[in-house]
Amino acid sequence: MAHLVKVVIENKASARDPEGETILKDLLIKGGYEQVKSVRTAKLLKMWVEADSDKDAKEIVSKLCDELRVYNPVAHTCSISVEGEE
Amino acid sequence: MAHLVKVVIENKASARDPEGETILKDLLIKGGYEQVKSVRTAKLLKMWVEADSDKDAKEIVSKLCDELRVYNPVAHTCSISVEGEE
Amino acid sequence: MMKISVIQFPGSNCDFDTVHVLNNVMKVRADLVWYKSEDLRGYDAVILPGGFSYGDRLRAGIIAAYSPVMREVKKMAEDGYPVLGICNGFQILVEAGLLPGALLRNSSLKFVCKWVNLSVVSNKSVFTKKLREGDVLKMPIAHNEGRYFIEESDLKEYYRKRQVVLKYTDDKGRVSELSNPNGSIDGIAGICNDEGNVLGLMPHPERASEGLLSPFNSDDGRLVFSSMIEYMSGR
Amino acid sequence: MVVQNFIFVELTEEEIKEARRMLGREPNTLELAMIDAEWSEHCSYKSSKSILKLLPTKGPRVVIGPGYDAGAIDVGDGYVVTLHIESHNHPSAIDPYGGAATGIGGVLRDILCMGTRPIALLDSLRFGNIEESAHSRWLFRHVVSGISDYGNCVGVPTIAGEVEFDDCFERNCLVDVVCLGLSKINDLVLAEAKHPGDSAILVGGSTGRDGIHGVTFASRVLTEKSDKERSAVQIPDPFMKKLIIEATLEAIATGHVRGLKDLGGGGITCGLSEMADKGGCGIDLELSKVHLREKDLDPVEIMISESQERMVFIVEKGHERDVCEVFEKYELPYSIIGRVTDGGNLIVRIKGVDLANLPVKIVANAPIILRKAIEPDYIKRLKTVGDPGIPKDLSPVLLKMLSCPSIASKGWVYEQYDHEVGIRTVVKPGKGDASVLRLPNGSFLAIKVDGNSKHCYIDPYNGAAGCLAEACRNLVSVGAEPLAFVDHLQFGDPGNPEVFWTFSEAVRGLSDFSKALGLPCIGGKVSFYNEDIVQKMAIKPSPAIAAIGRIERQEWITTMNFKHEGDYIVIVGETKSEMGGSEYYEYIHGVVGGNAPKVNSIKEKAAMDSVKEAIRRGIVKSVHDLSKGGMAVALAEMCMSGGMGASIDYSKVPAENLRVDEILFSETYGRFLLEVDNAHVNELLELMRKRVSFGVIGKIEEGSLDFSFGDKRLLSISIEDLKDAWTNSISRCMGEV
Ligand SMILES: Nc1ncnc2c1ncn2[C@@H]1O[C@H](COP(=O)(O)OP(=O)(O)O)[C@@H](O)[C@H]1O
Ligand SMILES: [Mg+2]
Repeated sequence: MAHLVKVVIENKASARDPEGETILKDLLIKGGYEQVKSVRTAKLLKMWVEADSDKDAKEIVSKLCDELRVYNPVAHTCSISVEGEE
Repeated sequence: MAHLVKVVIENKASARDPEGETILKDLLIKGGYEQVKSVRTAKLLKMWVEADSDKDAKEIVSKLCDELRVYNPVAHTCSISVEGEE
Repeated sequence: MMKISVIQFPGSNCDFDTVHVLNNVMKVRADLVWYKSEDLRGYDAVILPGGFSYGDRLRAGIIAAYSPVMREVKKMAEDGYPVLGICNGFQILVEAGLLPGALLRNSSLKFVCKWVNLSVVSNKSVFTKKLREGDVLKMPIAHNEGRYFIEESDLKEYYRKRQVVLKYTDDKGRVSELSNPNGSIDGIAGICNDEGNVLGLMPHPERASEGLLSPFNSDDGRLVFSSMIEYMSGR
Repeated sequence: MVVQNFIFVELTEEEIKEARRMLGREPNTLELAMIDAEWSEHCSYKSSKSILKLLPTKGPRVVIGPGYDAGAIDVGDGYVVTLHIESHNHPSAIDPYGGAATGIGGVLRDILCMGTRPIALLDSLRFGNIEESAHSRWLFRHVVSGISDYGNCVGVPTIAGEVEFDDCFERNCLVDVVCLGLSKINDLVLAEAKHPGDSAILVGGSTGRDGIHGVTFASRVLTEKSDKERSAVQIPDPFMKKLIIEATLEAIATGHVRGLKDLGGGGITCGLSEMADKGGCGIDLELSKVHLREKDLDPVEIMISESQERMVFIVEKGHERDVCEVFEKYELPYSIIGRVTDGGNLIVRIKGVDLANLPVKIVANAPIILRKAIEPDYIKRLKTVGDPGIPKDLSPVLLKMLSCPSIASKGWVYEQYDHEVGIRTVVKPGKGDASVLRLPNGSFLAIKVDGNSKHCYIDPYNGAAGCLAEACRNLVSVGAEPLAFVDHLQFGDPGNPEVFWTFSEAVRGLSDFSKALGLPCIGGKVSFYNEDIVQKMAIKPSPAIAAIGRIERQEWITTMNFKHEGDYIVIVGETKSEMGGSEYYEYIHGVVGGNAPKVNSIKEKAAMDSVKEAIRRGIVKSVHDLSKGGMAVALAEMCMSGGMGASIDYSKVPAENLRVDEILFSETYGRFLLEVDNAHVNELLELMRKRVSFGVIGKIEEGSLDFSFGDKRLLSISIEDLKDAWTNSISRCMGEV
């Protein structure tokens, strides 16, 4: 059965996110949306994984993210969540 | 109060997702993770929005996404969700 | 005396190159116009040059599409003036809704800079009057988000109206997977509006206008500019 | 003042004592931190200064020599070009994308702060074995994409470079970047503060915690903890850099910018103290004016932070508005942070309270360290390595040589770089030995960067000189007269006497050879500590040399592709049995050692001069120098790029009693291949006679590359097969085809 696992990769919180800054300053604020206070961008990977359980699927993805360097721990944080079977 | 709204932008199926395909084929399968059946990539924007409620925050973001073409309807789908106050 | 405006957005980087070719190779007057300008009166044509406006953030061209000057560019397009978008300029025109479709990340997932062959599919636009359909041109490309996309069902209509202007091909004018550098649908490299006065293309005619700079000693890019100039002087 | 857990990584006990003595008092914590940053190896050159003195730095065209952010050369008609080389090795080793990208950012700033527009970038890269190691592939892929994303976005073309692979770079990849600038001679700006009363304006990114201790990080070896050691990696922001470039050039055009400095290693401390020191003034700095990213930065952090994309302008008193209007046009953050004084001190204040007060003479001039140098044992050992046997069939050997990643086409790399923007690139990457740019005065500039760690390892003296020789040969091949060079010297820990010996030898080699050629060194950089505890391995000595040359006339520009069937092929220079460090020994036979090529400056110069003259007389049609892979590889490259074959009689190659594999693959310096037609062959031979050894070794033909000895056919390979081996080898390694 395929389980959907979501991986979110973003710059470490302590690091800047120039893309988010530009979107905020030059698109949203200039477009009149001053209610928006901050924008951060991230990359989302949705993986459908064959596994016995959500938990197993998540573990497989955790492992592969580290092992295959889907993200670089020096620069990024990576968070993994399961969204239920599909 | 700032509400966190998440915007996920991904390619329509007809526009393909070469990045997801490449991650699956060149990284995961070659790396020995055949349990993964499919990968889709998306761009995630986290916006912190000043609003009275989650619902309002979400509405503001919905509106700005359409109005400022945060996604291109020709090629993308866009989904918006609220994650609670912070 | 005719006058062409070349718009500078923050991050444009082919602005000087384009002005150089217009002034020194084509011998017409071209001015740089800062993106905050709200007045393009007095100009007979407008060019959106290549580069990385706003660093390609969010998506190439999207932020620039909301610049003050774009309202004026739209007015000029409606009034029938020639409007040319090169590379990032093409991306801006698409994002501003002046041209159909979308430009997505190259299917190779890599930036690609090289000289390609381009076939003229239609010479409908004011920038291709001096070209014959079937001609094969040489120009360089340099982009990260150049994969032209449009729903197949809509594409038919654009073919019918002869809006598909240029395609990536081999040197014999044949479309193949090998000749397609970015995964564009049908190998499309440039498209114009129904009226033919707005053209967007990924290749760089301004880099292909002097034999000295071409590995083939060619200057095919000039034809784009001279078609435009001829059209302007006839207007 | 709050200073939490601040650890001095670099200063030794003696240095602290020395600082105390020079000051005549106890420095406070902030002052010590400032001295620590500025006295780091990276900023102060304390180990290398005494050796670097050997290099010649003067010449008729030198406008600015070493000592500034970049050197400057007069290219005629009131124009100068500026040149600098930098590396970002340590950051790239742990964050290849961000590290390489911010490396580009750094070298661009060096060119920009001379007041010159950056017009070209080059990259010189070294990685481990990408055929075997996933880690090396990961580094390679992300370093190239970091350079690509940054350089392309700022609109500066990356027009040339080189890549070498060797196991010693498995952990410590080397990422050298070169930048070339252009301006009118009168628009040059120096990093000086010499008019009391002028304002110091900080422009660009805000100051944050990222990059704290960058210079001390660069002045140490990598450890297991290096990943975690960095407080935060630096995030490249090429879009901001592009705005800074345009704003800076526009600000200079106001005529009120009197000094300019990029904030790189050592941050505000190094930037301000070096400018004050050079200008013979002091600076009063009001720290509360620095725009911060995080509110809770303490003064130490502000003073040493290396946050990216920042510049300091020294602006003529009373004209601050004129300059600041430019920054406002580009919506760049700025703040007036200080004032130039006629004292000699850098005084740091917060809301009027003095926090630090240091004579800039002391901060900017670290005490020199004299290092011990001992010849390593391995050098003698490697000389006596035995020769491998000759393979029976040399056809597959040649094909394998062409697919060797260090030799194979680098199209995978340079097609990811916009090498055309600026519309100056006349000879593009892959088309000639060096790349050629047109200049606004109608002349042309050739540029190339070269290195050869394998040669330098076996013989650092000749190897280093050989890198410069190769760079010059590459310039000469495209028709240029070499003008000047910059060097980047990359070694292990200088405290290790064996490492330091290789360093001193390399500088000696460079210096002897450049003096013989009359070629000035106008700048450079030293990067030590390229070793890691995990693998207990220092890199092979790896100087990278970037050289520029001038081509006065368009007709002289020469490329390497064969042009016409039936033309003659001539080799210039004698081939020797110098196989040590060759790709043939290492890649085919796995042999490290033997005799590495030696430079002979008289013969090298004679060969360059004859080729230059032949080009100028218009009697040769294509030229290619011999480097990695030797004659066979060079011929194959000329065949492939011209789409033509050649038939070679290698008995005609000037050489004494060499084995066939030596003739084919030796990497002896001082050699070129020329194409000449029937009408000019005699004139060419006449020109060469008495000046250099040469041989007419064959003719251009259709279809295949053939080698014979007299009538005896050795091998024949079709152009398609050559191309298949060479063109896609790197994409294959990267798993893409
Ligand atoms: N990292 C790189 N970046 C850009 N261009 C490169 C790079 N590596 C190699 N090239 C280009 O590929 C061609 C061959 O380079 P190289 O093998 O170093 O030549 P040579 O042996 O003549 O020094 C040159 O045009 C060079 O500029
Ligand atoms: Mg060469």
